[in-house]
Amino acid sequence: MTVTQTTDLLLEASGIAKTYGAVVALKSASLAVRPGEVHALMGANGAGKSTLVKILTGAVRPDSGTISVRGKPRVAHSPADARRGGIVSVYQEPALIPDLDVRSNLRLTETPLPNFRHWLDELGINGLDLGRLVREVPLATQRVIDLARALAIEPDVLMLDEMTAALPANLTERVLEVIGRQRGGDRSVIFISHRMIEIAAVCDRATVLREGETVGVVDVTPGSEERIVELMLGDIVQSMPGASRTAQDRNGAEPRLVVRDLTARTKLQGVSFELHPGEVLGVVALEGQGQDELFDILAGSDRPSGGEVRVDGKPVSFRHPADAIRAGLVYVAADRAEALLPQRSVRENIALPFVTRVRRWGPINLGREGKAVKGAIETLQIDTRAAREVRRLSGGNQQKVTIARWVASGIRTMLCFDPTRGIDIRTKNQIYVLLRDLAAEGAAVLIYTSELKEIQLVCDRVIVIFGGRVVGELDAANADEPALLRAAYNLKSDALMPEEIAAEVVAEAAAAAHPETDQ
Amino acid sequence: STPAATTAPSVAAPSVVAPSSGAPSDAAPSAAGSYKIGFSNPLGVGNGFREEQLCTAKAQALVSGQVESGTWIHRNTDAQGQLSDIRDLIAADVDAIVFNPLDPEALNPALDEAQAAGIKTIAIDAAVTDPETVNLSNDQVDYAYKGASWLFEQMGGTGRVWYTRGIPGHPADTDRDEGFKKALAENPGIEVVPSAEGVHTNWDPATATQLANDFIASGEYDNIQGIWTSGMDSQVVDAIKGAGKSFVPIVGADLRAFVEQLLNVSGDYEGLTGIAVYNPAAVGGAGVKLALQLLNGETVATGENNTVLLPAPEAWDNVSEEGKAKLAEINEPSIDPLYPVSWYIEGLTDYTLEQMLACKGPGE
Amino acid sequence: MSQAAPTVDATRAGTFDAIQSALRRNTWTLGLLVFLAILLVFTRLIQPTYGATGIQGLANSVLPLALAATAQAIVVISGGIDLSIGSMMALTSVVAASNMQDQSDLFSVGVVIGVLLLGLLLGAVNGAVIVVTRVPDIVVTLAMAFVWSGCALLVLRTPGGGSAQWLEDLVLGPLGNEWIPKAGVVLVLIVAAIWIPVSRSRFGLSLYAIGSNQLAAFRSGVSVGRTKIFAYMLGGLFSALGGLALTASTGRGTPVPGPYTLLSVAAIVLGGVSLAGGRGGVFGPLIGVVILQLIRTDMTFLKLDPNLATVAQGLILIGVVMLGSLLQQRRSRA
Amino acid sequence: MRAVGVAEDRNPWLTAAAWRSLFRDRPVIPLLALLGLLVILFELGPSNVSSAWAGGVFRAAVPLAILAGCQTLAMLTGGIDLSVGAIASASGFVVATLVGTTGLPAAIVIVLVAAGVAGLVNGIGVGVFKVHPLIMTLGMSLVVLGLANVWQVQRVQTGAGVPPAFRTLGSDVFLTVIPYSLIVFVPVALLILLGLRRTGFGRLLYAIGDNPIAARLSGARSWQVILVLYVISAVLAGIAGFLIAGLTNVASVTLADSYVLPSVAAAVIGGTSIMGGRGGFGGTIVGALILTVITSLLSALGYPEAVRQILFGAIIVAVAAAYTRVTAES
Ligand SMILES: Nc1ncnc2c1ncn2[C@@H]1O[C@H](COP(=O)(O)OP(=O)(O)OP(=O)(O)O)[C@@H](O)[C@H]1O
Ligand SMILES: Nc1ncnc2c1ncn2[C@@H]1O[C@H](COP(=O)(O)OP(=O)(O)OP(=O)(O)O)[C@@H](O)[C@H]1O
Ligand SMILES: [Mg+2]
Ligand SMILES: [Mg+2]
Repeated sequence: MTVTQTTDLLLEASGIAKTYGAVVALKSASLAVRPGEVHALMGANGAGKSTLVKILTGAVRPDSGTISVRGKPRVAHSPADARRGGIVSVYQEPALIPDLDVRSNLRLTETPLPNFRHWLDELGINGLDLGRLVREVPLATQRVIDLARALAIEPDVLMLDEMTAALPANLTERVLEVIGRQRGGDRSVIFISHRMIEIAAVCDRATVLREGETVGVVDVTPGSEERIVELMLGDIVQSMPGASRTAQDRNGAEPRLVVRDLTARTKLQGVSFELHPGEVLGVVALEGQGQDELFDILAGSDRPSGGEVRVDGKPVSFRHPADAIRAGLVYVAADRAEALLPQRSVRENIALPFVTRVRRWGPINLGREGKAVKGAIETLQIDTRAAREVRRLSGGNQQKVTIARWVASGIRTMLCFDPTRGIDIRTKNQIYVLLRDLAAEGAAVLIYTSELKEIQLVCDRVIVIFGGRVVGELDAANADEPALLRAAYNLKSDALMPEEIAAEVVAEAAAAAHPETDQ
Repeated sequence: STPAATTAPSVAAPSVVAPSSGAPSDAAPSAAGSYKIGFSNPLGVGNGFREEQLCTAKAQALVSGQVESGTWIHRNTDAQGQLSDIRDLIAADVDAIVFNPLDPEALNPALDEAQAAGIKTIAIDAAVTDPETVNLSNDQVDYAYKGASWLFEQMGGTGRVWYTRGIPGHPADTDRDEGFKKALAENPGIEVVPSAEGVHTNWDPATATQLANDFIASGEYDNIQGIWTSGMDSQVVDAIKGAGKSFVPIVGADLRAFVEQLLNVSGDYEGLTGIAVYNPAAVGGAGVKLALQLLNGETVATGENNTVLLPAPEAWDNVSEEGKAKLAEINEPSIDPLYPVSWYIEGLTDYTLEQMLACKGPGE
Repeated sequence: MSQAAPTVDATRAGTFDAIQSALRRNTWTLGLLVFLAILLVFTRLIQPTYGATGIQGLANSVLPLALAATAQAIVVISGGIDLSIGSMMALTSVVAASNMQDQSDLFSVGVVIGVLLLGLLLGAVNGAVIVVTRVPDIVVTLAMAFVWSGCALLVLRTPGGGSAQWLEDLVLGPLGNEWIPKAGVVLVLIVAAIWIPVSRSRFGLSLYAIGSNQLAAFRSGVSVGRTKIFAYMLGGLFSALGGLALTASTGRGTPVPGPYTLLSVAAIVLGGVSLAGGRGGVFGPLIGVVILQLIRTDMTFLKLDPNLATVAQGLILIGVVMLGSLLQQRRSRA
Repeated sequence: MRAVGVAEDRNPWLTAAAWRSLFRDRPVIPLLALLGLLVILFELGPSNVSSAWAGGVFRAAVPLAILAGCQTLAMLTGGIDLSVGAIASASGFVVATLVGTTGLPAAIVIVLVAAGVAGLVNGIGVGVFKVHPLIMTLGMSLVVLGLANVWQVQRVQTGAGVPPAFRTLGSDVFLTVIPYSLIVFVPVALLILLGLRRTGFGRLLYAIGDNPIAARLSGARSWQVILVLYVISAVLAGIAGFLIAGLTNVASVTLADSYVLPSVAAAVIGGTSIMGGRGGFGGTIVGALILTVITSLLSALGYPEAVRQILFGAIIVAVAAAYTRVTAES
């Protein structure tokens, strides 16, 4: 009481920066949480939300920035350290040890058992057998256990990173209820979710991150969603070369790819669409609406449980990505970690598909390969100064390599899953132009993107997937961001949906997205 | 082919004597006997001496007519492994265990257990300290002493000797070291390289060759005047020849490959002088015979340490005419080059050369 | 809107469920026990005299490998692998034998304690090098296998030394009843005395945690590096116990490592420990060791070439792992 | 248009980055330097470097290098092949026992086919059943070793009959420096070196080891690659077994056992990552030479086996740690 309290904030962070190799996860993030509030952390995929949470809980060291708790500087050196300081997180990925039973997991974190039981009951899970191995417990229950465990410690600041994404409706409801009840005390909750409706239901304020920077703090009131979305998206994209849209002439031309009633367990529920040569078809969806499964099936990594896929009129059934590639369906993964050989050269990465078939195992025609690779590098304007090891390339160049691989071997149909994630505007433009050029040359492109503003730049047409179903189809001309966003959140027209209906839709979507095979 | 018949009668050595091939005919396999013999050899699978030792044991068991079946454990292992092998033999309810010990003391607990179960235990080739076990061994001290004395004499009592040994800690290796040191003490002008402790080949031909190659490659070979080997002789000779060096006098065992080198049968070993000291692998057969004697209640006279020493080892060089003649006699072409040519011990074994080469025990 | 029954399937607690889940979790170990029982019956059939002596011999034969397998199991559970166990056993064995020879009982007790501390130290070095250099476990422990066996040769160039009589008596012969081998009792006591408290402690949980999912463990507040070093220290401790067992049963120290490293890997895989870490325990591997030895014994009884036992061990090893991965693949497909 | 790195401005030899990239991109050069240093030590120390000495070193290094080549190939895919020792021993031994009855060419063919079958089983286990390569090849080595022992007992031979051709090939030296084993080694080495760099198969080895998911998404069927890899490894091990039998003039069932760990060590020293995707045979050859020279140096200096082992271990850890450091992502 002698020292003047400089702040009444519970947790304050400012100027947080973090880079992973060439990837800038956080540039300059700040966050101020008051006691007794539920504070939303918002941002598009890859904005840096999870990274910020990890830094606040000591799971990751920041490169720079200051953090203070109740006005005193405090940097957690490990999650255990943060926990002692009263900061606990439920991370986006489950943090339970799969091979230990629930009880042991609780002992590991020194969680008081009665408290845990109490919160578990509150969260709607009764009679959980604590002797069960975590890996035998359904994912949704794991998430709730994770939450109950965090609540049981009674932390000052509780962070929930997309905790509700994997929960069915009734559990989501209980979770939101429990979180809502935290309001007003001297404890706070930091809540991350992509579901506006949840934000609106429990949060007091929202901090919005964009590309690693805090771009605004908004009081959550009815109608503030639009403002948040606006902040998340940032300024309207600077002038980009208008993609030359060829006139569509689908008459007579056979569709390259026909998908009919495709189902995949609970994730996809009867998806149908057609993709024509010369066309770029966009797919828009929130996280986890079944787009991953759709692309995995088309790329031969996963098998559908029903429905039909036809390529050039012939029904196909892929058992391996090699089958899809032979059928002319090539796949550009969003996660570069899945697509690249990080320790190999640009050349080897690009030339990889050349050699995969057994009869191409023999000597390589270096001249021909070199020419093809060089052509692709030029087409994509890849900076090859660090060509000896792909992992030393910048993120954008790495992404170009994953595309160049298919450009070099000739593309008929390309499946691009968020190909511009985390790359700069110039590179994005190059990729857009490339996709248009490919289409102009007769290729067909199916592209999922989390950056809605891309849609109008590259696509001819767009389908919106929600809860494993195609819920809308728009022409590029009508697919401006607000429209797409609304469609993606399955909000009809400009008006907000009545809350109950929205909750139901969200529940349905979540149930569809419920990944029970994980772990 | 019965080459034994042609060479054997002319061998008139006083100690280790060839039986005439007809001699054991009275002991031709009769109806199966009643005893069960266990045999344990813990290392040297592929080593000619050890292989022949196993074959002589099998052959002796066969011709004795008293053995119902044999359990032959012949594998590479350590002392702990041999302990477990002997315990397996106890559990298999054999009447006698003939074994080549890996260590003079390590096996004692299992040997006590065997005796408690009424099983006779016979150590062959080297001795154990267990008082109840009958040791049947070559006089390894004398073996080493004979060869070393010859070598030092050849060298005129001065110069450097490369000293290669067997398996560290093996009883036979320890005894041979004693004999070597005894001869060394009598020849103060001799210096041992690389050290007084010598180098260990582990009685592994591959290791021996490797050591020899390294030794020659390091240039040290050019500074020595003699080599003593613990039976890894032909490998060293071949290494020297392979390096194109001239030979120095060498001591080896009576392995056929070495005998042939000494005789220069192939014509490639001009200038090689050496001596082959007998180390009969027939100790395996003799061990089985001894075991049966014990089982039949015969008394066996043993000396110090409950040991039956084989007749003093013979040694023949290719310097004296007599030695050359002897080497030519004992060179038995049907024997594998890495087997010792002393495939029998007069009076202590009864099988024929063919039976030994067939390497089949009772019921096999 | 709120439904009556939770959609999430959460089993109710109950003794029946508890037993069931305990059974399910230990299926492999139980299966091994059944297999062992069958093997014992089979042994008795082919060798009607197999009895107390056989059991005594069995216990004495498995002791060193059993301790080695325990060491390996602990390290593998924590997500590593230790290829230096055989060398550590050789080193501790020669240190024990060379210091105990012709010494008083009291002194030899001191030596035993010293050797156990040495084991902890060797393990700590292994673990620390892995944590500090971030070189894969398999490379570091392979290299350390050279180092430790070199050190063993520095201590004793040839087999030698001696063992205190009490130490030999500790593992030799029966305990009261002729069917109860001291070696077996000692083994179970040692393993239980060390492993049960460890596995029940938070540290034991951390071992499983870092083997199961290092990231989740870190986020659960486990100090990954320290736990890893502790795991290797425990491995070193059990290797030292294995070395002492070698000294006790042979009365000597042998500087050349026996076949324990690779056989310990075989034994733990047979015993249900996942090489990926996080799964298994030490009792499965102990049964695995007994099975491996009994197969060899049976081959002796059947008068089969003992080398066929080696073939059988290899085939069992491969077969078990193939079966495991087949089941795994089926489960993930279902 | 693109600027070249900053290092250009300064003396490239003086920057830490330049050294880092040297180690990272051309590990063979520092390794050769280490080798040179060892040779100089030898010259200064115990003895003079003679052509005969060099010949001896080469001769001893050749089989080790071939076996280390097996490890290199396996390690590139993130695997390891512990069965090479047993397969090499068995090959040398079985040829020696067969040559009398079948003649040399037939014996070689029979043995290499048998080795290939063992490798095929390895490959099926690792590639199709996804058994951990360590376990699979360890189990296989037990099987092969046991079978070779059984064969030995059946044949009642010591395998003394190492064919003279093998002896010449394995242990004779031409003009005091050039061992005849180079006749086998040079083609094998060229095949591996070129195979890794210039063939689709080689590319796939790296790809599978570096990122199996990426390889799969690019259309590679890993199991096929792994199957062929272990067959090649086993056949190479068989060939190494012939040379070892020739080098030692004996064939025994445990002939090459002592080569297994050094073969892994040589590959690790040569810069091949046990995690896969990085390395090559050039470094491995130098690694094998380094180990052989150290052995020779220490035995010439009269150091006991103990010191050699400790030094081996220390070098492996030090070199592996250095690689881990320089190749870590910045
Ligand atoms: N360990 C890592 N290594 C490299 N890059 C990383 C790592 N973790 C995160 N990133 C990158 O940092 C950026 C921010 O990631 P972060 O997980 O914080 O995003 P997010 O806002 O939580 O996104 P989402 O909504 O998809 O969860 C991304 O581009 C991501 O690829
Ligand atoms: N470790 C490295 N070694 C060699 N070159 C490198 C290394 N890291 C980066 N570079 C090169 O430096 C350039 C800049 O890389 P950087 O990763 O900083 O780009 P960036 O601004 O993040 O671009 P992007 O937005 O595409 O990720 C790239 O051309 C890259 O190839
Ligand atoms: Mg970047
Ligand atoms: Mg996130």
